[in-house]
Amino acid sequence: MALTLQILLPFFGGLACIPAARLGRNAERWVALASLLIPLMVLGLTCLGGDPGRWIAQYRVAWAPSLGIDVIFALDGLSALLLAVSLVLGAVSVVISWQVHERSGLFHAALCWTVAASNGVFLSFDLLVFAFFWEGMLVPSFLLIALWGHGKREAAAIKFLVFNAVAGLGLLAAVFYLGATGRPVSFDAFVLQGRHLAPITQVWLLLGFALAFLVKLPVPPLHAWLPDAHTQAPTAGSILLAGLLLKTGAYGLFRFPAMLFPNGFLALAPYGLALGGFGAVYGATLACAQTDAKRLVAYTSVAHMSIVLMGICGGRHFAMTGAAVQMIAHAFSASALFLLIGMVYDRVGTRDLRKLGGLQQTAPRFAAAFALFFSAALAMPGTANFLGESLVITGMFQGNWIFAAVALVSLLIAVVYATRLLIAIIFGAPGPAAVTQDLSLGELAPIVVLAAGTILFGLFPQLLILPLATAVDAAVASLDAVRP
Amino acid sequence: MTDQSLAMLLVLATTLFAVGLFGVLVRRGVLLQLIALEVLLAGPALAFIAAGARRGDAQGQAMFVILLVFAAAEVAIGLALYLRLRRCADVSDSDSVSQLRS
Amino acid sequence: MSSNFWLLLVPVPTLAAFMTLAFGPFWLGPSQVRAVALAGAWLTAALMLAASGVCASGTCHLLAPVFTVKVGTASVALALILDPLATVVGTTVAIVGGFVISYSLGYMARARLADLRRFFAYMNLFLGAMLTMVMAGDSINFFLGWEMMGLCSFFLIGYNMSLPRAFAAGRKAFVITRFGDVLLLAGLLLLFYEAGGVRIDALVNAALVMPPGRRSVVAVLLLGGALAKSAQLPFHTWLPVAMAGPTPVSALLHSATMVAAGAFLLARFAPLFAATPEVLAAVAMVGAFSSCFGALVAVFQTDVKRMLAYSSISQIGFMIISIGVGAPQVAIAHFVIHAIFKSLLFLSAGDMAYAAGGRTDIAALAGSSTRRPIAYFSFAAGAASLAGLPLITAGWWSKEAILASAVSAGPLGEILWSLALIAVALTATYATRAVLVGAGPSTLLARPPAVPPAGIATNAPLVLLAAASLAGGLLVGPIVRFLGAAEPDTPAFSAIVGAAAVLLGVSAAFALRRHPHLASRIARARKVRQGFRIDAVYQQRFVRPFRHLAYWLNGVRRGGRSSGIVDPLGAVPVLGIVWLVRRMIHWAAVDRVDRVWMRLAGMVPELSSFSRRSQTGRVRDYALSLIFGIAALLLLALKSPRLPWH
Amino acid sequence: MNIDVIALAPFAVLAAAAIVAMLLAPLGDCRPAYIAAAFGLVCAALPALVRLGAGAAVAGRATGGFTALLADDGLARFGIVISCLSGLAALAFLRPSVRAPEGAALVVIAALGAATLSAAIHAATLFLGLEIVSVASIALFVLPLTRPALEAGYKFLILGGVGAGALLLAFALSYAATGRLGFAAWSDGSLLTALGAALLLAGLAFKLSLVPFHMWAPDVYEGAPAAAVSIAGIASKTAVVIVLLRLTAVSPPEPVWTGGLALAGAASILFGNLLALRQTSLTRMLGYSSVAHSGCLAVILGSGAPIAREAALFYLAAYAPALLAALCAAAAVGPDPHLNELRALVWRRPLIGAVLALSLVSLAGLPIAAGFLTKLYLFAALLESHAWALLGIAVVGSALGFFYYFRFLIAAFTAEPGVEAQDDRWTRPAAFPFPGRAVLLACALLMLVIGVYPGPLIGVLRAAATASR
Repeated sequence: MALTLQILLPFFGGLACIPAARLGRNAERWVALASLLIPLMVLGLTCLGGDPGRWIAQYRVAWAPSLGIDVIFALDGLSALLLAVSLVLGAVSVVISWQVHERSGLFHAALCWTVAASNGVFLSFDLLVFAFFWEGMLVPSFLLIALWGHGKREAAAIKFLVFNAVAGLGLLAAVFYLGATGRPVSFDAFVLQGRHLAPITQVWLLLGFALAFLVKLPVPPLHAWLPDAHTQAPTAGSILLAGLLLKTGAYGLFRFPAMLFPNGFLALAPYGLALGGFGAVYGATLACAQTDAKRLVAYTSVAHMSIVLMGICGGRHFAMTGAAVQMIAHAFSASALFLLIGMVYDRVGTRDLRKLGGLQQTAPRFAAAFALFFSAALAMPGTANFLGESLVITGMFQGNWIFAAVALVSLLIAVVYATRLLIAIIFGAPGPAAVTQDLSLGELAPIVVLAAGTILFGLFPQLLILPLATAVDAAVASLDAVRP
Repeated sequence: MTDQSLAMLLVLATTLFAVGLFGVLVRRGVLLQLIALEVLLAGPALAFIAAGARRGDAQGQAMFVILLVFAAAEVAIGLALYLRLRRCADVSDSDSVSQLRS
Repeated sequence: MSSNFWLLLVPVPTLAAFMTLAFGPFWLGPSQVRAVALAGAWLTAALMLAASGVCASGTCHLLAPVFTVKVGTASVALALILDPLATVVGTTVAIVGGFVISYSLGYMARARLADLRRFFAYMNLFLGAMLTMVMAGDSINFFLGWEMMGLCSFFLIGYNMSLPRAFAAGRKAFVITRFGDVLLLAGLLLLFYEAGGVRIDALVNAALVMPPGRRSVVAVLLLGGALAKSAQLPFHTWLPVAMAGPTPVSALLHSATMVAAGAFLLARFAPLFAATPEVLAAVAMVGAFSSCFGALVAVFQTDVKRMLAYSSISQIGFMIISIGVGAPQVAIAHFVIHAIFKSLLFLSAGDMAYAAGGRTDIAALAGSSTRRPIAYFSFAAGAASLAGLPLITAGWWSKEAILASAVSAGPLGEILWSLALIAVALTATYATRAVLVGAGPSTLLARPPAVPPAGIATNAPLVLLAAASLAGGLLVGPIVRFLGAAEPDTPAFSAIVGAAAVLLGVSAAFALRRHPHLASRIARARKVRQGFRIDAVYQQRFVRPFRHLAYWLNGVRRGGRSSGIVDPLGAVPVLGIVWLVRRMIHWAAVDRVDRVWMRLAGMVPELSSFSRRSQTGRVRDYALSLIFGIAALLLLALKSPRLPWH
Repeated sequence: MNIDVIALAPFAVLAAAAIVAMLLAPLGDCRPAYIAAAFGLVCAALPALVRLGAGAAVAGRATGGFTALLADDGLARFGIVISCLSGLAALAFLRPSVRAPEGAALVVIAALGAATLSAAIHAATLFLGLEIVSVASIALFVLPLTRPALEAGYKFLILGGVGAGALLLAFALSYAATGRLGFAAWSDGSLLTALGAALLLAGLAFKLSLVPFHMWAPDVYEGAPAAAVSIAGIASKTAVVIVLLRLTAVSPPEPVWTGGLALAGAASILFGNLLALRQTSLTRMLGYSSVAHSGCLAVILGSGAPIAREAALFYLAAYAPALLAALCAAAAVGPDPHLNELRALVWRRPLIGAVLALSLVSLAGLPIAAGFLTKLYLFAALLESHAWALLGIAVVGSALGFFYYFRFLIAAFTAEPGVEAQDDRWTRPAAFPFPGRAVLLACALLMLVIGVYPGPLIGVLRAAATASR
C-alpha cells in the first residue's frame, strides 16, 4: 500500500492542482508540495520498518488477469533511492518555479504526473505495467516542454516525444513477445526470470529493451533529442528531465537486461561498453564547444550517462555499483546546474556564455554554488560523482583497460568544459548581461538541498553503497550464473 | 436448366455488372451514373434468379426481391440528392462536384 | 599501530575556516575574516606541531581510521596516518602556510571584502587539502587532497578577476595538472583493484607482488601524476604563467605545497618505485634535466617572479633526482629547506615589488635595499640559501646531501651528479644576480608612490624565515635520520666540487654585472627566456586540434564559417528519419500515384484525363480505385501467391 | 422461445422507436422525436448490455443462431450495444448541425441497421443491415443541405452502390456455387467461391474504408455533420468488423481472405497515416486516421492469430470513445475546425479542449488513455502470428501517427499571438448544449477507465469472442 501511494498520491495530487489553481494564494503549489513530500515521508518510514532481505517491501494485485497482467511493485535499495531522488527533485522543481504563473495549475499537474509516472517505472516489476508507466512519462513531460519552454519549444517537444515514443515501441514489442510467447502468459519479471530462452532470442529481445533505454539514457547516436529538449524546457522541466527521465533509462538498463537476458547481456556488453566509451568522449568534446550554458550542461549529461552505461555493461561489482552511484550523483549535480543556469536566465534573460560573466564580483554566493556543482560535474573527490566514476573506472580495469583509459579521457575533457563555463560565467569583468542580484535565502534553500545530496553521499559513500548492494549483488549474481 | 446455361447466365450477369461499373466510370452526368448503378445492380439480380432457378430454391428469389427494394431506395435517395445538387450548386456534371479533395 | 582519533582534527580548523568564509554567515566584517583565516591556519599548525611532537617522542606510526565500506569483495578503509614522512612534510607545510597567511594579512590589506573572503577561504582550503594529502593513509584521502589543491590553485591563480591573463593561467595550470591527476587516478584505481583495498601500505605491498610489467605501468602512471603536479619536464609549462596570481599564492603554491606534492607522492610510494629500477632511472633523468632546464631559463628571466618560478622547477628537479637515486629522505630534507627559502624569496620579493609600485621585473628591484631594507636583506638571505653558499646557508647542506647521494649511485649517478652540478652553478648565478641588482641604486624613472611601511604582519614572517633559511642547515641531518636513513657521508671531492660550482656561479653573476653588454644580450634572448617556447608547441599540437575538433563537431568550421550539420552523430538518426518520411510521403504523394494510374489508364484511353491525383474529389476516380482494388483481390483469388508472413 | 423474444427485443424496440420518431417528426418542436429516439436506443441497449455481461459470467456457453438469419451471441450483443450507444451519442450532438427533425429517426434507423448487421449470419440479413446503415447515413450526411454535405452524400451514394453491387455479386456467385446463403457457404474452396470471396471482401472493405476503397472516408468526414459521421464511422465499422470476424471463423478460401485483409490493412496503415500527416482540418485528419485504424483492425483480423478476435473487439471498444470524443469536440468548435481555430482551445473552453486532447492521446496510443492497450493488442496479434513485415509497418504507422496527433494536441494547448484578434470564437464561445457535454464527459471517463483498469472489459470481450466460435 505504501508503494502504491508513491504513485497514486502524486497522480491525484496533480489532478487536484488544476482546480486548486483557481483558489489562488498559491494553493496549487502547496497541494503539489504535499503530494510529493508525504510520499517521501511514507517512503522513509517504509525503509526504516522494511525487511532487511532482498526486497524492502513488495505489493502485488491482479490488474488484468485475463491478460496475465498483475500490478507488481517491489522496493529495494536502488528503487528506494531513485524514488527519494525523484520526489525530492519534484519538490525542488515546485519550489523553484514559484514564479511560474501562467496556467500554473496544469504546470504543477504535469510536474506531479511526471514524478508519478517515473515512480511507477522505478517500482514496477510487471513488464507491461512497466511499459505503461514508461510511455506514460512522455505526455506530461511533453506538455512541460511544449507549453512552458522557451524558443522553438514545439519542435523540441515533438522531437523528444517521437524519439522516445518510437523507442518505446521497441520495448513494447519485446515485452509482449517475451510475455505472450511463453506459457502460461505472464509479464511478471520474476516469473520470466526463470524462463530459459535461446541466447539469440535473448539478444533480439534485449535489443528491443535497449532501444528504449538507450534513447532515454541517452547515448550517442540516439541523443539528438536531449540538447534541444533541455535547452527549450523550462527550468523545472530540465531538472526533471536530467534528474528523473534520464535515470529511468539507466534504471531500466540496470535492472532488467541482467535479470532477464543474462546471456544476451554478456553477448552485447562489449558493444555497450564501446558505445558508452565513445559517448563519454563525444558528449564531453561537444560540451566544450557550446555557447549556450544549458546546452553545454546537456552534453555533459550525455557524457556522464554514457559512463553510467559503461558501468552497467561492465557487469561486475565495482562497475555496476559505480553506475548506480553515478545515477544518483548525476541526478543531483546535473539538476543543480540546470537550476543555477535557470536562475541566471531568469535574471538576465540570456544563457549565452559570451554575454555572461563577472558573477564572482556581482553575486559571490551564486559563484560559490557554481563552483561547488562544477567540481561535482568534473568528479572532484568528496562529491558523489567522484565515487561513481572512480568505481566505474575500477570496474573497467576488471575488464578491458582500454575502456578505463577512455573513461579517464572523458574525465580529462571534463576539466576543459568545466573551466570554460566557470570562467565564462563567474570570472572576468561583469559582461553586458551582468547578474546584479545575488541568491536570496529562499533561492538558496533548494540549492542547499541538492548540495547536501552531493556532498553527503560524497563524504559518506556507505550511505549509497550499502543500500545499493542488494540490487547490485542480484544483477551480478544472475550474470555470474551464466558467465563461462 | 443446365449447368451450361447457368454458367452463361452468370457470365451475362457479370457482364451486366461490368457494364454498369464502366458506366459509372465514364459517364459524367450524375443522372446517367445513377442509371448505370441500376444496370450494375441488375447483374447480381439476374445471377440470383438464375442460381435459384437452377437449384429450385426460393432463397434466390427472396434475395432478388430484397435487391429490388434496395435499388428502389437507392434511386429514390439518389434522385433527391440530384435535385438538391442541381438547386444549391447548379451542376449535373459529376466531375464538378469535387470541392472536397486531397 | 595505535588508533588516535584526535589525528582527524589536524586539517579541521582550516576546513572550518573555509566553510565559514565560503558558506558561513554573510555579515562577517574584514577584521573577522582576517581573524577566522589566521585562526584556521595557526590552529592547524599548532595541532600539527603537537602531533609531530607526539610522533617524534614515541614510535612514530599513528593511525586514525575514518570509516570502512565494503564494495563487493573490496573494503574501502579510509584513515589518516602520521609517520615520519607525514610528520616532517606536514609540519613544514603547516608552519610555512601559517607564515604565508599572516603575511597576506598585510598584503591583502586593500582588497574588497568579497575578494578577501574568497582569497582566505581558498587559501585555507588549500592548506587543509595539502595536509589531508600529506596525512592520508589511503588513496582516497590522498587523491582528495591532491585534487582539491588543483581546484584551489585554479581559483587562486585566477584570483584577479579583472585580469584575463590570470584566469587563463589558472585554467592552464588546472588542465595540465588535471592531466597528471587522471594518470595518477588511473594508477591508484589500478592498485586499488589489485589490492582490494585503499590503504597505502596495502597498495604498496600489493604492488610489490604484482607482475613486473603491470607494476611498471602503475609506476609510470604515478610518475606522470607527480611530474605534472610538480611542473617537471615536459609538464612544466603551467608554472611560469601561474605567477599571474597574487604573491602569497605563489609563495604557498610554489614553495611548500602544490609543486612539492609531486615529490611527496614519489616519496610516499618510494618502495613501489624502488621495485621498478627502470622507472626510477627515468625519474632521476627527468629530475636532472628539469633542474638544468629550470636553472638555465631562470638565468634569462627579467621578471623576478618568473625567475623564482623557473627556480622552483629546478629545485624540485633536485628532489626528483635524489628520489631517483633512491634517497627519498634526502629529497624530503631538501623539500623542507626549499620550502623555507623559496617562500621567503617570494614574500620578500613581493614586498619589494609592492614598494616599487607593483612592478615585478628584476630591474625594478634596484634600490630596494634602501626602500625596504628588511625585505631586501631577507631576500638576500633566501637567495644565498637558494644559491647554496657553502657552510653558512641551509641550502648548501641539503644540496650537498643530494649531490652526495647522486654521486654514490653507480654509473648513472655520475651523469646525474654532473648535470646537477651545472644546475647548481646556474642557480648560484641567477640568485646572486637578483641580489646584486637589488643592491644597486634605484633605476626607477618616476619615484614610486609612497607606500606605507611594511607592518609587523609582513616583517615577522620575513625575519623568521630568513633566520631559518640560514640556520636551517642544522636540520638536514636530523631530518634524514628521523626519516630512517643513514646520513649520506659526503665524499670530500664532491663537497669541494659542489662548493666550487657555487662560487663559480656567484662569480659569473658578478661578471655579468661588470659587463652590461653580456647582460643585455641575455636580456635579448627571448626564445630561451620563454622556456624554449615549449608551451607554444603544446598549443599547436594539442590545444588547437582539440578546439577545432570540438567546434567542427558543433558545426563551426575553421574561421568561424558554419558548416551545415551540428552534432553530426546526433543528426544521423534525425536526418535518416526525415529522409525516410520524406521519401514515403513522396512515394505516396499524389503525383506518383498519378503516374501509376496513367500507365494503367492507358488501357482505357478516355480515363486518362480523369485521373490527376489520388484524392481528386471526383467520384469517378474514386470508383476507379475501387475497381483496381476489386481487380487486385480477384487476381489474388485466381492465383494464390504465398504471402511473406504465412 | 422467450430467449428468442429477449434476443429479438432490441431490433423490435429500435424499429418501433424509429417509426415513432418518424411520426413525431412533423411536429414543429422536434424535442419529442429526439426523446422517443433516445428512449428507444436506451431500451434496446440495456437488455443487450445485461446479457453481454451475463454471457461473460457463463463464458463458453455457445449461444448460436436463434434463427436462420440472426445470431444471438456475444458478438451480436456487443455490436448492438456499441451501435445503440453510438447512436445515442450521435443524437446528443446532432442537433446544432442538423436542423431537420427527421435526424432522430434516421439515427435510430442507422443504429437498427448496424445492430442487424452485427447479428447477421445470412446473406440476406447482412445485405439488409449493411444497406439500412448506408442509406440512413447517406440521408444523415445530406441533412444539413449544404454543398459539402450534399457532395459527401453523393459520393458515398455512388461508391456505396458500387460496393453493394460487388457484395451482391459475391453472394450470387457463392450461391450459384454452393446453393447456400449462410456464412457457412464460404467454407468450400471452389473457384467461384474464391472469386466471390474477393468481391465480398471488396464490398466489406469499402464500408471499412480500407485502401484502396478508402477514398470516400476523408471527404465524408470533412463534409458531413460530425454526428452523422460518428454513427457511420463507429456503428457501421463495428458491425462490419463483427461480420468479418464471423466470416473469418468459417475460414473462406485462402489466400484471398486473410491475405487480402492483411494487404489492404497494411496499405491503409501506410497511406492513412501518410496522407493525414499534413492535414490542417481536424475532421479530415480524423478521416485519414480512421482509415489507418481500420487498417490496424484489418491487419489484426488478417494476422490470423488466436488472440485476434479478442484484440479486434477490444480495439473497437477502446477506439469508439476516442473517435466519438474527437468528433464531438469538432462539432462543438465548428462545422469543420482547422488547426488555427483549435488554438488554445484548452484555455478557452476547458472541457472540450481537455477531452479533445485526451482523445488525441488515446488515438496516438499512449497511456493513460485506452489507446495504449489497443496498440498493445495490435502488437500482440502480429507477434503471435510472427507477421514481422506487418509489425514493421504498424510501428512505422504509429510513429507517423505521433506527428499529426500531437500537432493538433499542441495547437489545442498553445495560443498563437494575433489569433485572438481575428477569431471571434475567442471572445464569445458558442454555447454547446448539455447533452454534448455529457457525451464528452462520458467518453473521457470511458477512455480513462478502459486505459487504467481494463480487466473487466477484457474479461467480457474474451468471453464474447470465445463463446461465439
